[in-house]
Amino acid sequence: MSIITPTIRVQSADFDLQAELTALTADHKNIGAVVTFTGLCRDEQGALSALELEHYPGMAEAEMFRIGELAIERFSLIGLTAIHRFGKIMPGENIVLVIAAAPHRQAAFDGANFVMDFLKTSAPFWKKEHAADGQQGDWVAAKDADDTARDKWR
Amino acid sequence: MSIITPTIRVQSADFDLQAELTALTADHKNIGAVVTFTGLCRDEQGALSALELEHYPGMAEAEMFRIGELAIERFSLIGLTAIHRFGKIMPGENIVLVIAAAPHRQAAFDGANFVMDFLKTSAPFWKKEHAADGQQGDWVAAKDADDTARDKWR
Amino acid sequence: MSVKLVYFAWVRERIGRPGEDLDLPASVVTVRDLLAHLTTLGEEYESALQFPDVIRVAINQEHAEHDEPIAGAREIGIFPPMTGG
Amino acid sequence: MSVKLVYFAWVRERIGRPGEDLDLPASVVTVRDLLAHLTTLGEEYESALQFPDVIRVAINQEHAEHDEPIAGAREIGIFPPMTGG
Repeated sequence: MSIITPTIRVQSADFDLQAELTALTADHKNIGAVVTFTGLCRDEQGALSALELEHYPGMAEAEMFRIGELAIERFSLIGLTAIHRFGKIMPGENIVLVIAAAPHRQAAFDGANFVMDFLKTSAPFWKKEHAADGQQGDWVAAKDADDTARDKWR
Repeated sequence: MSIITPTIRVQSADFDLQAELTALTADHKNIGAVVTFTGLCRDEQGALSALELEHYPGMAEAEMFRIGELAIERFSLIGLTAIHRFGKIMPGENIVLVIAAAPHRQAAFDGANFVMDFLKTSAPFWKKEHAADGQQGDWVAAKDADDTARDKWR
Repeated sequence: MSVKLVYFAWVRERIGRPGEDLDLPASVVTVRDLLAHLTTLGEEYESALQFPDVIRVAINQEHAEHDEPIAGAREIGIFPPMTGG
Repeated sequence: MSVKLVYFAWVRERIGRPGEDLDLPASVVTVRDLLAHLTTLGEEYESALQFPDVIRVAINQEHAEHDEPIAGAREIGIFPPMTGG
């Protein structure tokens, strides 16, 4: 069995889900299930004009790679891609993409879900809100619910 | 709050994930999470040349619609698409697509997962295997694991 | 009572046709009665329905339990457990 | 011991710079010692690190607990809880 390595990218540019999916599944005939997760910027009922995503260069990629490797091993994934954007992101725009491929469906669901839960709590990214009136808003506070979601994988 | 209706299709043609995703998310600025599930035909280590998908026309669409409505209500989804193919499908080709959109990630994951679990056990589709040596193979047997997966939503 | 029956997958293959219109005797009340009645119609039906517990039935394109009455059914689908997705 | 410190998000904003190279006294052994030491450097540090329990630290770009020693660290990142994804 060949060693599967996660595909990890941190970038300001948008990503193309279909292109990433094609790259991940090409040349694999034993993939029975692919789950993709796309996280987008909500407009919070019009209150938000943008999110500013800050990250720790180097560590962000390294941490995502560690999370990806854990998911591949734990769920026997055939492929895993995780891409996180940084910089200014408008409502409706993409923030994060995770793709997990596996022979069967539950492993693909669990793999993508696991990566998102750990990405939220361990990957060094921070969100700052820009209000619709142009004012710089607050840094988004970390949620206990995200820690709880992560801890379900213990 | 407007009523969300699932988009359901049963077709022999392939589907385009990106086009379906765009159609589902257009004009919604409050979607924070989109999960897609794609089910593909595995080659079973070269033993399989194709799957033949039979369905109950009319009931297949109706049952998928019922499952979709349940998921929208249970997980407060903003959008749901489910497409199932029929006819001869080769290894590596798509069989089924589910897309669930929600404000937050767990609802999108659960919505897509729920729809797949019920689709497997309740939507009237049947798979017949064609062996790599050209012989018509057996009808795929239903798995107890699929009933168990469905019952976790009780 | 006359009803349209439709068969799928190996139920269809064993019975040897995709469906048929059938007149049912008054003694056939429930889904279970219907399956038992069909097995009396020939060995192709017997072969298809010999293990009625695994057979799934839909009345007017909605899943039905074996103890449900079939009164009012326009179309009854008979098939093995589903394996789609 | 000399170390490169990097700050992110509101820790960076309150301290007023993205990072700096700092000479640390020998008494600074653990992550917790480092955070306590920094709060003595001025009120901008105090404002950033007044609640050390919420502060996250990475040594050489890997998450570190507050009781871990910082010996051997080339780069130490100091930041609030993560909110990406």
